[in-house]
Amino acid sequence: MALTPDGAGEAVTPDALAADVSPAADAADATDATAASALVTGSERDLARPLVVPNTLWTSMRPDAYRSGAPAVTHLRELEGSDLELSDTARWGQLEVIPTKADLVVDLIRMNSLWPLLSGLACCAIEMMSAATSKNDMDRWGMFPFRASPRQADVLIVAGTLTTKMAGPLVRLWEQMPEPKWCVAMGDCTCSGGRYKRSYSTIEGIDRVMPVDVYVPGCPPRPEGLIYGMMKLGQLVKERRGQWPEHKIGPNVPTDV
Amino acid sequence: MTTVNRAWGHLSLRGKVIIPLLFLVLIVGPIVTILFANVVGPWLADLLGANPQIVRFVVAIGGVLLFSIPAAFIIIYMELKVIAFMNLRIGPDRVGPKGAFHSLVAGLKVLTKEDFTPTGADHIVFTWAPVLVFLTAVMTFLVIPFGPGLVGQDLNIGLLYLFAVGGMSVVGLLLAGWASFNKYSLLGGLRAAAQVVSYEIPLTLSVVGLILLAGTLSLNRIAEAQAGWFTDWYVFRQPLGALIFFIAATAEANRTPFDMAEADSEIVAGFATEYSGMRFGFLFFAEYVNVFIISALLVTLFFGAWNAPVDINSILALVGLSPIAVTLDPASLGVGPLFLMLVVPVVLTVIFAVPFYLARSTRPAWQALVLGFLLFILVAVGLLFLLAYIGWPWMAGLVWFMGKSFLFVYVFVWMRGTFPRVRIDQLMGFAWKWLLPAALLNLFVTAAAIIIVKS
Amino acid sequence: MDRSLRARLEARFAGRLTGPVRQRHDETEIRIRPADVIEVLRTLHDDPELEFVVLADLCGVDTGTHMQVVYHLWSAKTPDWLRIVADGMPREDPRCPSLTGLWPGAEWMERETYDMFGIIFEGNRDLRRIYMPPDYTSFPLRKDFYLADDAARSPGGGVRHMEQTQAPAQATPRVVRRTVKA
Amino acid sequence: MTASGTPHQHPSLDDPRIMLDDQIGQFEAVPPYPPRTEREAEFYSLRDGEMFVNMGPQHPSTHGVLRVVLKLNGEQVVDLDPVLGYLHRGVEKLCENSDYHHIISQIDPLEYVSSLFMEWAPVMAFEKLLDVEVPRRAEYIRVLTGELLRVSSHVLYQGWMALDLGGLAPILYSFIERDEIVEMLAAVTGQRMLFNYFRIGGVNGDLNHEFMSRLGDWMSRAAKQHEANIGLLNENEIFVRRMRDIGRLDGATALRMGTSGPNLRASGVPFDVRRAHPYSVYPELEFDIPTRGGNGGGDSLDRYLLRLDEVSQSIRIIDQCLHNMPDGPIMARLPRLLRPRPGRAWAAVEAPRGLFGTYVISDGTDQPFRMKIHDPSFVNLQLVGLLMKNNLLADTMAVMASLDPVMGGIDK
Repeated sequence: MALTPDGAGEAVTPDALAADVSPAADAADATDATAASALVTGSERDLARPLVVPNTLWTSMRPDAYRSGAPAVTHLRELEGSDLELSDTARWGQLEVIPTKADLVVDLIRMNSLWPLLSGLACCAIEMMSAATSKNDMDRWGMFPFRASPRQADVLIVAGTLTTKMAGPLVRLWEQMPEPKWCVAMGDCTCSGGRYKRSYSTIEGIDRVMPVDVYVPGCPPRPEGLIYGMMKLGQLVKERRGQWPEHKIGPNVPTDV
Repeated sequence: MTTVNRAWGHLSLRGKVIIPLLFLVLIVGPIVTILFANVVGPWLADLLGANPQIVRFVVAIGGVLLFSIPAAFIIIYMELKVIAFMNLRIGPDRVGPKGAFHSLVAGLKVLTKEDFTPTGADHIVFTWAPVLVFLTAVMTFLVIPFGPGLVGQDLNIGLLYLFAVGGMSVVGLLLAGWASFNKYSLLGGLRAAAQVVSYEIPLTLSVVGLILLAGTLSLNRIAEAQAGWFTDWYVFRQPLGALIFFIAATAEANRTPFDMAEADSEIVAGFATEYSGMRFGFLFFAEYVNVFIISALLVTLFFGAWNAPVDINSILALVGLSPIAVTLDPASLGVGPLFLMLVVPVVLTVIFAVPFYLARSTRPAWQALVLGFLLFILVAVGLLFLLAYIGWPWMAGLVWFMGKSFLFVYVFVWMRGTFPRVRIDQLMGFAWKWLLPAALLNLFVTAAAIIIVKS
Repeated sequence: MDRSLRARLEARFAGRLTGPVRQRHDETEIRIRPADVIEVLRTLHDDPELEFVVLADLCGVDTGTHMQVVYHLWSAKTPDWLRIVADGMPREDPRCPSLTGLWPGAEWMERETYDMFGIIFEGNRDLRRIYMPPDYTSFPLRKDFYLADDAARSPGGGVRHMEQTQAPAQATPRVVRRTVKA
Repeated sequence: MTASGTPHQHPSLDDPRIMLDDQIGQFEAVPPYPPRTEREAEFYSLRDGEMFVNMGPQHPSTHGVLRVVLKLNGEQVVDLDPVLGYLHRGVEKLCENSDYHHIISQIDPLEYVSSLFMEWAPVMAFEKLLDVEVPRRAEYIRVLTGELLRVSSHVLYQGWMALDLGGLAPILYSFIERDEIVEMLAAVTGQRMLFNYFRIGGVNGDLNHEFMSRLGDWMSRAAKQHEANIGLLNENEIFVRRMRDIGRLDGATALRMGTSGPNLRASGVPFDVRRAHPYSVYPELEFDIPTRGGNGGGDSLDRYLLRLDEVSQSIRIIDQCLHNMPDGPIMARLPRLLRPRPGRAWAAVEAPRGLFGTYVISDGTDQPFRMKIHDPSFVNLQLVGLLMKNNLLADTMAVMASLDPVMGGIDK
């Protein structure tokens, strides 16, 4: 059986491509381009640009809260007096009505009741449910009430392979969650594409379409692994004080987590 | 003095908070009380005596509002732990002793989340619907007699007021569902409306027989009518009515197995789907306040409100003793107790500390002192409680009322942990085909019995 | 291998077989023309001595030169799986009659085959994309659809084709280039 | 409403930077393009009193990322249109681009609840291609582990069933059982869920002591525990009333719809690949093929009860496997690089959800030329359109849960 296909001569030069490409073709583009073109405006659909695009998933009260480049000043003491403290409001919702010293209390409160969203994509969802059930009980940290509605959830545990068709709904889900919200990438597929990295319809890591706070690798990770990740998230909520300069879309791993 | 210093120094943060608080409660509190009773009280009484109704009303409202939130938190914690226990889980155990503050933390977290109105929602209605739901739930407390004299407003049409206010909550749910601009919310609101409206009827009819028996609509009198032994409770005269009331009240409060309005697996979160932040907190609290209210109503109407199941005085009369009558009137004691209040704690603390100190030679003095103080607290509180129980009838009533109410709250949580959810048509069919005829039958039999007995 | 089945099939479909009946292990394979699919499968289903009632599978194959639709059937009358290969459809415009009249359950399998190969099943009243987004324009399981790291196989040498569209709906093929990773 | 949370400045769906046009279209029930097929045109047209409700892709009771567009008339489901593909990972293409050993790990997460069966069918097909004789001990190990996984899958099904009907407790009891079984398998395979265990010509590792001890503990009380799990729901009046006479399906229709597995047997058709087309060592084992439903066809309750019957049958099989497990090698001798002769092979096994088949075409290279995966729940899910019509919204969950779909297998 002949393996060489017909239409071999139809390789088109990039210049011809730029003219040829239409939105439908963008949708058809397989691995990354959907994620990418899902994030660039229709006017600047340039498929050759790198995938690390600035954060367009939500607008903040203070846009410079998401500015990149400046090192994260995250400690409470440095935070007071610096104007970074103001920019907490960008991520932390109504925090500006609360005095600075109370932030610690608020963080402790938020750390101790992280309600995950009841949404599983694939295999890891089973282990996510297993982490919530009797044998290893995530409820001990006040994490059990899996809210069915994103409006009442704090943590989005992306459990399973993210496909190009599911990317839009997932980003929508993330936007529907009210601030403050956190995202946990559970499983290899969500961290890096995993065993489906090569496929034509998967996204190589969800950090190409949404910010991620904690990565839990494994295929799938054991429930203990997920619980450890959630505890790390609690530590993050307590310590990082809501300033996330590295939260631009793009593959990035928090160094201290 | 150094011992006290070291004791203070070794205390943990929690101890440093608790022990001064206990001092305040046990020493400063009584002093203030007595001063108030002797000096300030009469003057204030004269001042307010002119217009007692308004004062009573304001006080009652304040008390009710202050009471409803802790009650909701306690019930939420009960639900967390009881369901965890039924699921062979541990349940929340990180915040506070055995996770006692997890519900509080969750509530505060909900308050600090972004308050959010979806695009396309009706902003005003969306904002005020949860307030309406919560308010109707809290307003119901006003006529519930927690004990003899412990009732916000002793309306002589208390039951009518209850059903009227309780029926208003459905308006809030309907508004919440409609204003959310979401089809799931709309379905949830409509389900809630249909369900509550159709269960109002058996709910109301089930207590008409009781009203015939009691001859009054005032909850206070209904409670008084059930005094004495537990055989005087209305549940033994109106068993069918009690059963119907229990089922209909469960549906009224949207509890499992009748929680169609927020069925997770069907319509995502029902009328609360689009709610976040504080407004979701209102809906969340209202649900649990409702649970307490239906339990309290069950107790008030059918399970002998604040009355103890056994009548101690009758037993004593049987034995031949005179009934206990202790009147606790701090005003009559004069300044003596004031002096005692200052001296007794110190002396007793030292006395109680001695055995601890002698028991283990390795135990330092500060530990013995702390332990002794705690033991003294225990004894003192126990004594005071016993005195209050005997002396103040409303205290005894409150204890029994709360005990019975939370027993029923446990039953509701238990049902939630075990039952699946019924279907909407089964729900309606049950209300109209079974509960309503049964309630009518109950009413007919009761009326006939009354007539026969009268004649 | 069930020799009697072979005899029965050859007797029954003498004119319609485009090739010999092949048998290996527990499988019997016959090849027919796409036009005969409905008739042959209806006979296989209804004939009391064949009675292939279970449609185990329906899938498409792109041999690189032409398209095939392969059916797997099961019957209680024989220990073999029966494989029917509807052979020889042109890759430009592959068309095949739909089985939904005989097995309504074939509808989604045909939709999947259309989604992956672009084979058009005439008579299927819901022949939409089932997996890929509605305006996806290429057919991933065709042999001229290359995965990202299969540049070695792609005819263009260094040019990394991602996919190549030959949608029967649109006459002009479109080439979309894969994004260069950052 | 503070400045940070003002709803009107919130990024809205219409922002083209966020989503592609077709992805925006996925959220309104009516697609943004004109209907392409007559079925689509018929479905996406409303009569008065009807409305569309978009269930999924994220919904508590769609078992993953299934999206169902419901056409409701009040609470009644007039019509519905399942939309798949939110978990389409292109497994077949990946299998055609990876060598025969690698395929086992590629195909593993298809039906993540019962992944050993996803390995079993392709492995059998490759063995047919290569004419490999599998050692009997390996076959017995395959049957043993497979039936264990069938038990865990059915037990999970029981919990999900109750969860979709609003019962909280059973799912947690199911997960206790399931955790024990997967930990047991993890002792021998090294993974909790996606055991990459079966190999072409045998299995990866021999049964070890930890597995046998855990299995002994489990077997000692498996039957009793199963009785307890049955008692959880079968006496529950609400549960039974909600399941009975919902989604009735008769055997002839089920066959025409291509249904297989428990859903077919619950309609009275005793078609089980383990008996209908025996493979592995199933001919040597004795077990029954439970069927329910009879002439009237089976409803959701039958589908539920049938799986409980199958659990007890699986426990029987495990017991026999333990008793006549032969000694010997667990792998056939094979070269590292497999280049089977050009040919075609089809192999099917009875997965917990039905007939799971694999069709492989070899062109003589180390990678299959074509590999088709036939997943049972993909075919079974077609029944929702048939069974849910003119039911209530709440019955939708009962029917969908009783069909036991797993999106990983449906979307490949």
